[in-house]
Amino acid sequence: MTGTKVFERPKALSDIQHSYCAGCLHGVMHRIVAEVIDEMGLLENTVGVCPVGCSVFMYDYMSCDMIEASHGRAPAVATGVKRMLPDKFVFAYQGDGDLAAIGTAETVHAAARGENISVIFINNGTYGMTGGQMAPTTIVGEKRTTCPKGRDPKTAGYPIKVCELLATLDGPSYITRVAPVSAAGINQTKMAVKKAFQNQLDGKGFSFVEVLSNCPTHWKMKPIETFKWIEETATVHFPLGVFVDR
Amino acid sequence: MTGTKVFERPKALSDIQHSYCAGCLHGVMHRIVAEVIDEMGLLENTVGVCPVGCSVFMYDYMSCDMIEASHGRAPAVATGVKRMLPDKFVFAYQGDGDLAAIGTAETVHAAARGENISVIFINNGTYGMTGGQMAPTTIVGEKRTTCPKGRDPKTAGYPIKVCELLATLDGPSYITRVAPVSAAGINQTKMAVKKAFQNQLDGKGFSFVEVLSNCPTHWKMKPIETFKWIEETATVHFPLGVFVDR
Amino acid sequence: MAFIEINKELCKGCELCIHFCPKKLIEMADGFNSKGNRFSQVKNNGESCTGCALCAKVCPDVAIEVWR
Amino acid sequence: MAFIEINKELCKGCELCIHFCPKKLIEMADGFNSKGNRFSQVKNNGESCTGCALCAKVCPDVAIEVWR
Amino acid sequence: MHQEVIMAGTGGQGIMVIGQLLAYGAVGEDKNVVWFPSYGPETRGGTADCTVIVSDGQIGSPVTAVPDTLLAMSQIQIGRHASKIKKDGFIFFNSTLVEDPSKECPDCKSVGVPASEIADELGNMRVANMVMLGAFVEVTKSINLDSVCKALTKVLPSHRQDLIPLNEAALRKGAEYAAKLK
Amino acid sequence: MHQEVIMAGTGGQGIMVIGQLLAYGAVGEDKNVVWFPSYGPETRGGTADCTVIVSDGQIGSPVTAVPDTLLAMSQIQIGRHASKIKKDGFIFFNSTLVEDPSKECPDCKSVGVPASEIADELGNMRVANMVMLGAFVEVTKSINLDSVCKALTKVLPSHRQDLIPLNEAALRKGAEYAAKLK
Amino acid sequence: MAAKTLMKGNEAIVRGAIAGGCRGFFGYPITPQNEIPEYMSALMPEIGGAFVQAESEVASINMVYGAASTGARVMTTSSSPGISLMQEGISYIATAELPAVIVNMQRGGPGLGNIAASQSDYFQAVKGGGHGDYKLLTLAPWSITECYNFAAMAFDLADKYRAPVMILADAIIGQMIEQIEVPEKVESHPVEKPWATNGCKGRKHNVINSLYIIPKDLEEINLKLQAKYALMAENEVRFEKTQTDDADLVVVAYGATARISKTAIDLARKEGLKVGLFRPVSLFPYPSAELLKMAEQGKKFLVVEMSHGQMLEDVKLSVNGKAEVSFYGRSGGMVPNPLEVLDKIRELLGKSNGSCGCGCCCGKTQKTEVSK
Amino acid sequence: MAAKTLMKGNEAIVRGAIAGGCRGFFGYPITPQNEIPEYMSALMPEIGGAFVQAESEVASINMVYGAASTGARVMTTSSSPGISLMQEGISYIATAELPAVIVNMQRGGPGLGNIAASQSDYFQAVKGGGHGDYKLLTLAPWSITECYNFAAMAFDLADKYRAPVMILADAIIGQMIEQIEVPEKVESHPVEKPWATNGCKGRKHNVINSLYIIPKDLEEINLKLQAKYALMAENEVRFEKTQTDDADLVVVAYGATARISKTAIDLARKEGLKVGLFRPVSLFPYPSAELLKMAEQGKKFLVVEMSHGQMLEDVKLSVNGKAEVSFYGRSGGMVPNPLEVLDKIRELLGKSNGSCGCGCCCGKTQKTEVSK
Ligand SMILES: Cc1ncc(C[n+]2csc(CCOP(=O)(O)OP(=O)(O)O)c2C)c(N)n1
Ligand SMILES: Cc1ncc(C[n+]2csc(CCOP(=O)(O)OP(=O)(O)O)c2C)c(N)n1
Ligand code: SF4
Ligand code: SF4
Ligand code: SF4
Ligand code: SF4
Repeated sequence: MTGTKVFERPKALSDIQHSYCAGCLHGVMHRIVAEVIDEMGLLENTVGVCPVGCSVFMYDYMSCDMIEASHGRAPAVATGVKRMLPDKFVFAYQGDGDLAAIGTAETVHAAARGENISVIFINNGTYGMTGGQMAPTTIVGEKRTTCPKGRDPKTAGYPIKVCELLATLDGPSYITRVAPVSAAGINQTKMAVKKAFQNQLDGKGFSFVEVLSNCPTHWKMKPIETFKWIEETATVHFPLGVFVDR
Repeated sequence: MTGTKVFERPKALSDIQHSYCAGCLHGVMHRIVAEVIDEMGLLENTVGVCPVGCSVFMYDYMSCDMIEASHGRAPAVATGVKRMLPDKFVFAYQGDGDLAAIGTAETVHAAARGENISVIFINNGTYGMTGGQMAPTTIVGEKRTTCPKGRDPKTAGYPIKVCELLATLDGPSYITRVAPVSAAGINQTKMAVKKAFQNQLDGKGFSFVEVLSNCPTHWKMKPIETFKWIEETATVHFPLGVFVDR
Repeated sequence: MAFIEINKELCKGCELCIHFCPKKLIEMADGFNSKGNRFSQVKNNGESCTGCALCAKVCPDVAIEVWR
Repeated sequence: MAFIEINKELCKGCELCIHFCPKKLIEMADGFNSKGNRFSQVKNNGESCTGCALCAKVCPDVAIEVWR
Repeated sequence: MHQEVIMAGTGGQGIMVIGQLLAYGAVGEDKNVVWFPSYGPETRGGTADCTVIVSDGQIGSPVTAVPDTLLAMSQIQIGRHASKIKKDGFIFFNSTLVEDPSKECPDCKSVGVPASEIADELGNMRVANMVMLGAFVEVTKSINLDSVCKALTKVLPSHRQDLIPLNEAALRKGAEYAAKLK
Repeated sequence: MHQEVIMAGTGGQGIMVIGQLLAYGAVGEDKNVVWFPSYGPETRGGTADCTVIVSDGQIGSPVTAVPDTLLAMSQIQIGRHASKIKKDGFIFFNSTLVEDPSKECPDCKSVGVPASEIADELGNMRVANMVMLGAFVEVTKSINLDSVCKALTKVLPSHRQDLIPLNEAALRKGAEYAAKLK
Repeated sequence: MAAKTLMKGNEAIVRGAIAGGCRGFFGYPITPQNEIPEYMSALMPEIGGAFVQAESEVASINMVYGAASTGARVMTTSSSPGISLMQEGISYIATAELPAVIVNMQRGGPGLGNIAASQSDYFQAVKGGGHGDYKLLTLAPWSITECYNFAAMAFDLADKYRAPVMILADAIIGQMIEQIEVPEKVESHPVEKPWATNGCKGRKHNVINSLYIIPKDLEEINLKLQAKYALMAENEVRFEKTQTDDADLVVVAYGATARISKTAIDLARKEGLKVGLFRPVSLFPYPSAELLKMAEQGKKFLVVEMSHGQMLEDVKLSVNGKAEVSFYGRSGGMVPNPLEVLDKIRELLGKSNGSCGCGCCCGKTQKTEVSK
Repeated sequence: MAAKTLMKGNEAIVRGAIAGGCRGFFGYPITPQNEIPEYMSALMPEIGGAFVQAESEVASINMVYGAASTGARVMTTSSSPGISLMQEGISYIATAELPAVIVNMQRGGPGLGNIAASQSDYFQAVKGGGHGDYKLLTLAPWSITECYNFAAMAFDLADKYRAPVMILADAIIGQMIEQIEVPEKVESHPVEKPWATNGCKGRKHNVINSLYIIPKDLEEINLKLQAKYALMAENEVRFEKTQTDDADLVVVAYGATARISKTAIDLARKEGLKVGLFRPVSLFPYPSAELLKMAEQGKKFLVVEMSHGQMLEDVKLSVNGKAEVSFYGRSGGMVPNPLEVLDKIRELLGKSNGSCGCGCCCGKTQKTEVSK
């Protein structure tokens, strides 16, 4: 067998295989982030910040320098890094419990400050790591272990649309929501990540990519079913698109 | 001298004179809140939550039941109260450091939950109590003790427009921004407070009144000058209006 | 006839009522109250006060009562 | 001629590649890998693979390499 | 009677469930029991162990220093636990996935059960755990198999209760297989 | 020489500033000095005190138990501090705002200075504090008035430096007034 | 009397709390206590109580502050890092004298650590992890039955003293399943709460507050708190002694390590070693007097903890130099097994000769300290 | 050598920190330490450093975590309630072994309390207010000169041990103005930081982390931390003794209360009372050996604190029953004055007769405790 290799493991991914459940999009997103780092030649200039959530071990899976932040505080940690190393490339990678619940203040303020960092936001509508509880992004009616009869807006309120929320601020340079659940979606996602990273290199300030992701385990669906659900249901509540680009 | 008294101290204000600086609108806002409580007959049914900020002593100035919350957490405290006493009237009164800095997460989430409480938000663009530091609402270029050369967006970012931010959520029933710095503005402010309170009685969920306020002391302006500044400058950055009403 | 009463002890001398009175019936008094604050007073015996209560509504210290 | 290689040991058997392959060239293998996971394999010797790499791009475990 | 058991495998294999079945089964026989789990990483795919202590007397430590029995469903768990097992104790292992651990603990008795294969024959890989538990009960006689079967209604979540017949079948298959070994 | 002074008034009266002026003035004369403030409520309008200790020797406690002198600019501060003052110590009070405290501390010397009035005459109520400090320095001779005047450049914020002549005038007026009392 | 049933520690906390009158739960998920919010989310609506999944632990504790202000019986639960985030709120609750129940299912620390059992938050619980001179009445269950009973009782104690009560357990206790005889009815003593902020109908307005801008006032509040803690020390000391009467060596341990030590002691007794168990049940107030008494009888002590020696300090303070105190600890989620404790017991009794029984500084994974 | 100038404690912290190489400040306003962020906001841009007014103390400490990860010398400052909010972050920093400096200008507590001076966060600082078995190297300045010097030195110590260092002061120290001779140059010992996450050029990737999911690994981290703390105990104990040689009674106090006690001791000496001052400068590691030595010489101790007896416990643990330890404390922002301390000294020496000098439980505003 000969030919040129057109797809291989990016260098920015380490050799350690991740422990995500089968079909979990965290794996795809790690690969995309790593590929973009490779393609932009950033590996040796990067400091990544990972969250508390299923992707807590991202520090093992990436081969760039990594910091494990406390739950929800990745934007603050990334701020600390970027302020001391303005010439390095700094990204944060966070789940929706991490970013949109406990980390709400840190996210809003990093965005408001126009902090020159790139944030990848994995919205899978649940707390994967702790066993499938309700997240701030859980759609009304969806069942989770802490809303066993389905999220009831009367007592548990409504999901937060983080892109729309941050788009009201003057700090962000780029805000987009993507869904890597189709061939086109995967390509768009990579383009979005690339643009978010490039913006930082261009000194444009805060950029933010929300990824409609999945959790086959706690959604109790087959991976391919989660893709369908995202395309048909999640995107209705969380419309895809570019919210800020300046 | 005879005639009918057409304006007097509302009953919901206690006899204790507040210690705000001369010309500070906290006084006017306390009076308006108290008047509305009186007019709606809520005095004996009310639990108010006051912030940490210049209005920390509001518990002394009101004659309804009051709780002094920790800095920024008034919406969480009010949530706790309302959940245990759904039939009582619960309001929170907060400054901009309290609500829009340290309390960002609590504010966003109380709003997202559609928590059936009323929040009065005093935006005076500074931390009055601690001596005039920059607030998350300080306009670019304004001088404060922690941005002595004027707020520089390159390092300190941009002010947060809280009404616009919360308006992206599905939980709030009423969001408005007012400026009690003219005869009409004072009347509108009172109408807004009344509507926010009525919404709660009607079970409509989270309502929010942002008040463009002043701090003559730390703005280093005469009270009447602060009124002019609010009318001419603050309202340009923080436009008045109704953002949500449903 | 409408009139107002300014409680000298509550007044902190911010002068907002002076600016808000459409009839310009309020002025600063000389001297200090017991708390060491300047305070405002009605001029001309309140001649021509309409009882519009604007002064009272803008007074942060609820120092003004209005009769009509 | 294009072809793919699926690393059986990295595969967790999520079946996403199977669904994404426009030529339907991938299937589940029988048995388990050393980690106890089911895994996928190329069928028909990969006949008609265009090297579009969709399988590789959707694979969360980066188990697929593509040659063209 | 005092039995200290470690059940150990990988997240998703149903280790906790068979531990709890043993516990509930023992309670059905009026024995005292303690069950407690220990997980690897919070994410899936890590190790999953539980300790079950069944006793006629009061149970002190929920932690066992010298377990009577190990039930292992993944290779890595042999390395972690086999050497601790009591002399003449048992090591049950899913021989589909795990190599014979006799070397690791020469003075205890290794019992291999091709649980994944048996489960596959039953049409559902996920009941390999039940096959193992069936074999364990048959050999150790800690409690009766019927007590375990009765406990199924208590341990399986309500949306899985339709799987009781399958689980019971797997338990019995495991027991049968082990009986034949003797 | 060892002088422990409490200066006390209401927020906004400039109590901290005159305390610091005394401190900086004393340093200009190579004395040791400690200044420390205590505020009432964080909001305005509460009490504002500061302690200044001036000494030829090392200063231990920054806290004074028996102050030599009280300088009071509001009535409430008399009640809070007068009784602590050392026998034969001084109480300076702004007689425009504060009643003669002789009753509260019969064994010390009360010195009334109509500081607000004098300041008003000078055209700016806000320098009443300087008038008081001028009187204090004149009577206690803790340090020279000139040292205080020199310290103005250090203590006043840069945007207030144009007010130095006014402040100096107020200091001297206060001293003059006190000199006449003797 | 209900029959014996199996229950997990976390579930027992929930059921005990509800039996004790808990009607409001505010919490944020964290392993190893997730079953608590999960059960609460299912059960609270059924009994007309409130369940809120807060946006963070900071929000949780402040919701508790608000909810407790109304006079309702309310609680929050978390595990180590989450409890650290509550420290400001806990200090406020203590100062405002609000009754509330807080559960810490301790996990391996410090930092993000891991989800295995530990007892390394002892200092935080009993010395005050938050600012200021406050204390938490702290109970340490060692069984599922105690999880249930203490959860119920905690609300009575909180109300009685108008003070926050902490249940300090760990991943073993929270995750363990064992038999419990659920009482048909729990003794519960609701009290009048004239201080509650629930609308000032027919009375002066109530204020819940922790700000006392005048130092004298705040010192008075502190003295009031100290008096309350002294009262707790008088009335609420709880402990259990097993086979201590004839013991030469007394093992001091609480919670899961007490159970482990119990087995070790049983083994040691079989070897003829005279060992007993002293189990502090209330960690604050600490059963100091009882320890001192035993110290004065000439007994030696071995403190066993899943920490690097935290309760150890309270034991030393209790015996005040009157007895030899040794220590055996594991940390970071490592749980000592009964044989390790037995070894330590053997070592201390075997070599004991009246003076310091040294030679105990062994191995990497244990820390030993002897003080006379 | 520069001339003497007057400086406020808060300013001295800022200038000392900058002299010590601080190049990043992350903080949130709170009285009585607002001058620190204010000065920092003006000075940091001038020296090419970073100043960020964070959105909260939680954000501040996590910015410090990130900034320290890069190897830069960085700090945050706050006061009691704000420090409580940092407890999770501090535990992370300690576990990840990051050098960082944290200043607590203690105020009256608990709760919102007030803005006057207190020393009621001692336990929080030295026992670990956050979860897990970590410690903070803690320095307590008592003068403006020490504010400057300790702020500078803290960065060296933090780097040396790869550990967070706390400066524990109070509202008096922070707000006080006195003379200081600002050194022209401060000794500063920057170290290589091969562990820093600053881009993996030419090396394997670095990771800053506090998660060790395998208990054995986390226990090893804990043992490493414990070894580090033991090393600190060997090398970094700091204290000051004044007139203790002939003293019958030694007053033990730190920070502002040590100064107050110093004056009281001077007065007592004038009355012929043999009193000395022992001032712990490092609160962790605590100067226990020195206290024990004095205890063995038969001296008695009086602990003076602005708290209800926190450092008191460390003194008792140090002397381990070998000496009488009395206590005088004020709280809630009340500051003892030298005469109160003098009275206490007189009482203890006057009535001292070898046994417990009781009769000391006096008055409402003071708490006295004697233990033998
Ligand atoms: C302070 C704190 N609170 C709670 C937790 C427990 N916890 C770990 S991960 C997590 C949520 C994870 O959810 P998400 O961010 O949505 O990520 P996912 O696991 O779904 O990828 C929580 C609550 C913690 N580790 N620290
Ligand atoms: C946890 C905590 N952090 C900081 C503070 C100090 N603090 C008191 S009030 C305040 C800000 C007040 O500003 P704002 O909310 O705008 O109200 P204002 O005083 O302007 O009315 C701060 C930071 C505190 N008390 N508690
Ligand atoms: S639990 Fe959900 S989010 Fe976490 S690894 Fe599994 S599928 Fe992914
Ligand atoms: S400091 Fe500002 S906000 Fe505070 S009372 Fe004075 S004017 Fe009002
Ligand atoms: S508005 Fe009120 S406080 Fe201001 S001057 Fe008039 S009466 Fe006085
Ligand atoms: S997508 Fe990857 S992990 Fe999933 S079945 Fe295909 S090769 Fe295996």
